[in-house]
Amino acid sequence: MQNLTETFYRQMQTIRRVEETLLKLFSQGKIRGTVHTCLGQEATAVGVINALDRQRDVIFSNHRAHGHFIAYGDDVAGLIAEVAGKSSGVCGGLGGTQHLHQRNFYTNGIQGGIVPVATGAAAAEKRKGSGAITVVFLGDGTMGEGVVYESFNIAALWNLPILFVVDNNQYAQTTPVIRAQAGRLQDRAVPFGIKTGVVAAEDYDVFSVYQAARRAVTYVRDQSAPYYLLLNSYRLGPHSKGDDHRDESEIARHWQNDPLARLAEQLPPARRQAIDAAIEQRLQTILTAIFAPASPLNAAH
Amino acid sequence: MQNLTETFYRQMQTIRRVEETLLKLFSQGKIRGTVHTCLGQEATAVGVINALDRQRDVIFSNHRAHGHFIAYGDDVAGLIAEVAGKSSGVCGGLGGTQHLHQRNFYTNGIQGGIVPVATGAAAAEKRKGSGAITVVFLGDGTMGEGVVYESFNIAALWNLPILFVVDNNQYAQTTPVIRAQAGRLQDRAVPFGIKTGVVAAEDYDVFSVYQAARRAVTYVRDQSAPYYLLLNSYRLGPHSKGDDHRDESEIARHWQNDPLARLAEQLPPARRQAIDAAIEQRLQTILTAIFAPASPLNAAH
Amino acid sequence: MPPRPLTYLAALQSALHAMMAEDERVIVLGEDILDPYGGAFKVTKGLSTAFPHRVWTTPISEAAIVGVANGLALRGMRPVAEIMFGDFITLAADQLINHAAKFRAMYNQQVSVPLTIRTPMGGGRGYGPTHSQSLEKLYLGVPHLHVVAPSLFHQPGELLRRAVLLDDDPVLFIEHKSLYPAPLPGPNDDFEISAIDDGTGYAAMRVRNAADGPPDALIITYGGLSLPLAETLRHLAREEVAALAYLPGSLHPLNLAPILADAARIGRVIIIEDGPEGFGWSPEAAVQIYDAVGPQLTAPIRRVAARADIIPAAQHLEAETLVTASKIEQAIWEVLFSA
Amino acid sequence: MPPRPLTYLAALQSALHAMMAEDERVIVLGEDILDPYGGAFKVTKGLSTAFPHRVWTTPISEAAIVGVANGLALRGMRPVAEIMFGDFITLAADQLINHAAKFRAMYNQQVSVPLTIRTPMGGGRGYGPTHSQSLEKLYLGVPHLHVVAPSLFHQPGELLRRAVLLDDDPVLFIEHKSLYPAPLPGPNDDFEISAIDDGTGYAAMRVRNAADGPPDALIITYGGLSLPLAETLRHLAREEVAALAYLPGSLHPLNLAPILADAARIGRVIIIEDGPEGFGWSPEAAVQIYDAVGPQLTAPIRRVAARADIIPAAQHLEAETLVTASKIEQAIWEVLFSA
Ligand SMILES: Cc1ncc(C[n+]2csc(CCOP(=O)(O)OP(=O)(O)O)c2C)c(N)n1
Ligand SMILES: Cc1ncc(C[n+]2csc(CCOP(=O)(O)OP(=O)(O)O)c2C)c(N)n1
Ligand SMILES: [Mg+2]
Ligand SMILES: [Mg+2]
Repeated sequence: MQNLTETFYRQMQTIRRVEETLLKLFSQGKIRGTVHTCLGQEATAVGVINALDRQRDVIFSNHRAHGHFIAYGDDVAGLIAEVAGKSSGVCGGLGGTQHLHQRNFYTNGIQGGIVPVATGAAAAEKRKGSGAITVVFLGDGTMGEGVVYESFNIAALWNLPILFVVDNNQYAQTTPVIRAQAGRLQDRAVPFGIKTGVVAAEDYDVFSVYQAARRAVTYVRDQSAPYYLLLNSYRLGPHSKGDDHRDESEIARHWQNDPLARLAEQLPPARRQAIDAAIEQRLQTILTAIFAPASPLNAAH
Repeated sequence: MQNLTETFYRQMQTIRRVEETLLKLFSQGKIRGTVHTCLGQEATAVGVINALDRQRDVIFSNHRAHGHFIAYGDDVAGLIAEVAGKSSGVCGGLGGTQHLHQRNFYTNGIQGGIVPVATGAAAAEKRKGSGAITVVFLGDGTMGEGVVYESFNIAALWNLPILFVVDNNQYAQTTPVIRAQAGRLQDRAVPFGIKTGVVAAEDYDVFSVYQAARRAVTYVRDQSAPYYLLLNSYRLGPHSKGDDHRDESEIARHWQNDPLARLAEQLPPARRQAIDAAIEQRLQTILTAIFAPASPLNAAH
Repeated sequence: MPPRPLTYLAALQSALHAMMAEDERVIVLGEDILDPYGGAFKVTKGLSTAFPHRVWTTPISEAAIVGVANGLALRGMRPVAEIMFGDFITLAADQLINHAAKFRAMYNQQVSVPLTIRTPMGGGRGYGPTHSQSLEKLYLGVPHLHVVAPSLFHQPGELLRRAVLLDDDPVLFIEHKSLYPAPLPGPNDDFEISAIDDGTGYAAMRVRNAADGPPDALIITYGGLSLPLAETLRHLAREEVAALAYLPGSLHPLNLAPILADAARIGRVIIIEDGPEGFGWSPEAAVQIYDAVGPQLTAPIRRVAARADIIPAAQHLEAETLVTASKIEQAIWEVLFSA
Repeated sequence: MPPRPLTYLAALQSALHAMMAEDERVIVLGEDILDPYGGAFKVTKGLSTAFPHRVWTTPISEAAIVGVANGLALRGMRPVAEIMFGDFITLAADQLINHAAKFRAMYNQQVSVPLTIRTPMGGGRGYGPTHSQSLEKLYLGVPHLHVVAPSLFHQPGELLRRAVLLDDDPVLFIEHKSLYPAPLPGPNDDFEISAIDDGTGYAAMRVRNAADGPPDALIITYGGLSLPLAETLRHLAREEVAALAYLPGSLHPLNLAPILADAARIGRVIIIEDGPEGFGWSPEAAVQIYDAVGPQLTAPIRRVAARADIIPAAQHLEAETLVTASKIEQAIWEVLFSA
């Protein structure tokens, strides 16, 4: 458990620091376009991805993918360079923050559109008999897209090994979930006969997510059947870049409960400082390589 | 009740005879294209439409709309002429069987696409304060289309006065419902918080449908909220025109249980014969007017 | 006369305010359009405060947004739906093509569908392949669907007003992202601007730069490219090259008849579009000219468009892909020195 | 050599059978495609019996059908998805444009999307406004999305084979409904047919009718119009009018370079397309010719297309709207007697 705590902390803290860095680079004008960070939701990325078999499983994500991407392959340099539009980015700077690909990891910037694609990937892996399962991450707001339900239906009909992870961070851009989603999100896959798991808001931390994801992954792999996992998190940062119209006291309250800070407290201070220092050092090295004027990684393309 | 039985019988028998006539005209080459008949499902049309206020309520239907159309406005001549491509058709022959419009009645040939349109109509009527409710008819197969769920969500979020009627006739074209719809159709609107009613297959007849529709309509109108009504019927005829690959004994078994024949038995034979004769006479007059070579209604356009 | 709005964005904003105040049938709907945010590009800013019952925020459901707007329009409202990024208009293709554009004709003129879909198109901001496209070409040539794109030289609010209040057919209304912050030129010494009635109901703009003499080149374009075009026209004037530009407000239907005589007289025509080269708007524009006055042209029509590729996120790659002021100017020079 | 398949439909059917037998990666999916029905137009007839594990019937979910096919393609399969009527391809616009066509380029060539979407287009059967359209124009000019439409003069099975097994980019494969029952002409005395390599990988067909002497007209068209065209060419031959026809298999990308010399020599060009007039395929085809050999043409290019309107259900109204053999022939005569 201590080992897992360290591992999870290192991954979550890496994600946190990378995204804070991206926001800073953005405000410095070193990157442009848009940046959606998962501050406060790192537990989703780390809890789910660590429940997978990184060698063979297939992952689809969305516009808010940095956490998933780092938890998957730990390619911090490739990510930052990509967001910065450098040739050393994982997609040569072509994709940018919303359009990432590496090995079995894929994202796109169209809400919901990747869900049937993931469903097809699950069908391909099943057909190949690879034993791989497919995971697709969605936000609460994305549950407004019809193609998600088309995918539920097909995944259930065909018994596809796919895990739908809905990260309900309570908002879609500026819209609170209550204004965009009728009824109960946790019931949305039920009428398709899809087994469902939930991590309640009060339970949301990396261990709860990890346990829930392990159960889900075991089910999906053993039964070759879909599973719907609803995680109730909270987005601590703005939707993207700057402006945030939410109630400040609401945000502050949630910062008090930051899952990463809570996890940090479970580590001996010295260990934690060592990990933090290593992450800072790594980040500095990467940033220097990417942004140092003379660096070959700094090639425009 | 006797009055209602007669009224319902007259409407259902009219629908049945019109559609049998259309199939015959098709096989005679007098109409072309396609014809989707609702043989066996007349109770859906008659039961639901009679629960509405025909003056103000708004109705959206689909490719299998003849029954709904006749139950709504009883315009047999306008329908047959339309299907036959005559200028006297309700849409001047432009729309044909799948694209009908009259007053507050609209259909289109794209599965599912009309459902958000109906949702918008419900929003318009609510905004206008007209007191009208909107009904939209869908088939079981159409529950595969994602936009249906987008519409559920919006209708529930906005408390729109709309009744979704799913007529589960057990097949979508050649595909049995079990092969196209995972889980339970009766649960599909539940996760959106939409109140749901069901008429089971063994209860399916015009009175059950009418009672269920009345309850639904009252709820929708009084609460200004959506309702989902699942009717489990059976399609006695082919999907369209000719070929039908279903098991013949299955079809024969359902003909034994034809809801229209069962209703007929509830009428005194003399009454029934009188109604039948009147329908035949009316149909003959209409057909003569439409297809007689010299008729002005026979104008190509 | 009210004071001229300062920017393209402000013109659209105040047109929406005015229309909602004037006509109860106007309903505005879309994702994240409520105050204080007021929409991703702020076009609906202030509306939900002023008209709380007629500004509806929606779930992320582009197909249903347009579908609902269709239903509103069929039942007597005049809906204005916003699609947050033009890239997502793909999701509403069926509602636009098989529903909005068909109802009136297939129901034999018994209904109308006075629907306006507003959406921002275009790149230049590093949003990457799925948030930077100019996808209007998908919807050009769909019978009964009007596609309108005000340029900087238009009064964008007036075009929007016509789409919403006066056009009884569905209108796809294209706003190029780069135009929002741009000040509308108004009367000034750089350009001689006149509005031409091309019969579509949406004025075409005829713009002369400030160089003397008969124009040496005719540039036909629309929408967002009016921004680099303005720059180019000013620059050409400084080089004493007289140029005429023509920017239809209505992309479809497209009627270039009013500019054919100029095309014939000038003989050198450049057609520029923001979308990827191949098919799309400029071939249609070009054939209208070739068919009518081809033999009078001095040189083949020169077309400039984006590269037929994804729009990269990286700034320098994006600039290589898209049409820029320097590419426009280079094309003009090449045409001027050809033949 | 295997015996030549009798009809266009049979050619497609046997190509699918052969590919599935040959390559385990081929998966066929779509609505109602299982035996005994075998699909609304029977193209998949027999497949589910022969390959029960690789022929998948789907719910009515066009977006997800194409989405699932995208995922299959990304993960190493070679999916062939059927959209029952081409009219419904609107529902898959986002999957085709923002997913299938983008993955390879935006992921910097690290993946490929060898996906084929087959769909029947076209009218003439009285199916009415939502089941009769030729909507391929929507997808022309989408970067990296190939649009292929075999004509009667092609070997449709070979084009399908190339799309499915050899093309690593997504292909929208258009089959005109009217062609299915048509026998493929094969070698015969009416036509001199040759296949031209236009660089797209999908042969263009060059067809001469049996009249002597240099051709008087060049007709450029594709797909389903090859049927009325064949009739027209035969008729012209009887009238001793020599005509050359050119039918690219690849609509997009479109490369008319191989026919430019003929266009210049003949001087009279007619371009015909099945979809509604305005934008679409024929303007692009026309500008390629105008740009290259405009001054050598005897007359403006004549374009023939359907009326820009819905396609009515009623037979006589439908015929008035769509392109017919007699409209084609009339256009040819007009061009021949012009100038
Ligand atoms: C089809 C589509 N519609 C709209 C958007 C614009 N958009 C990007 S993120 C977002 C909100 C998504 O909310 P949610 O699914 O809850 O994910 P979160 O951002 O909260 O992680 C929206 C509307 C988009 N990218 N794609
Ligand atoms: C979007 C779309 N996809 C496919 C079709 C072709 N189609 C017409 S009816 C039908 C079956 C519909 O089944 P269901 O919804 O159960 O209605 P039913 O025919 O049984 O009344 C299909 C696939 C269509 N018209 N529209
Ligand atoms: Mg969210
Ligand atoms: Mg059915």
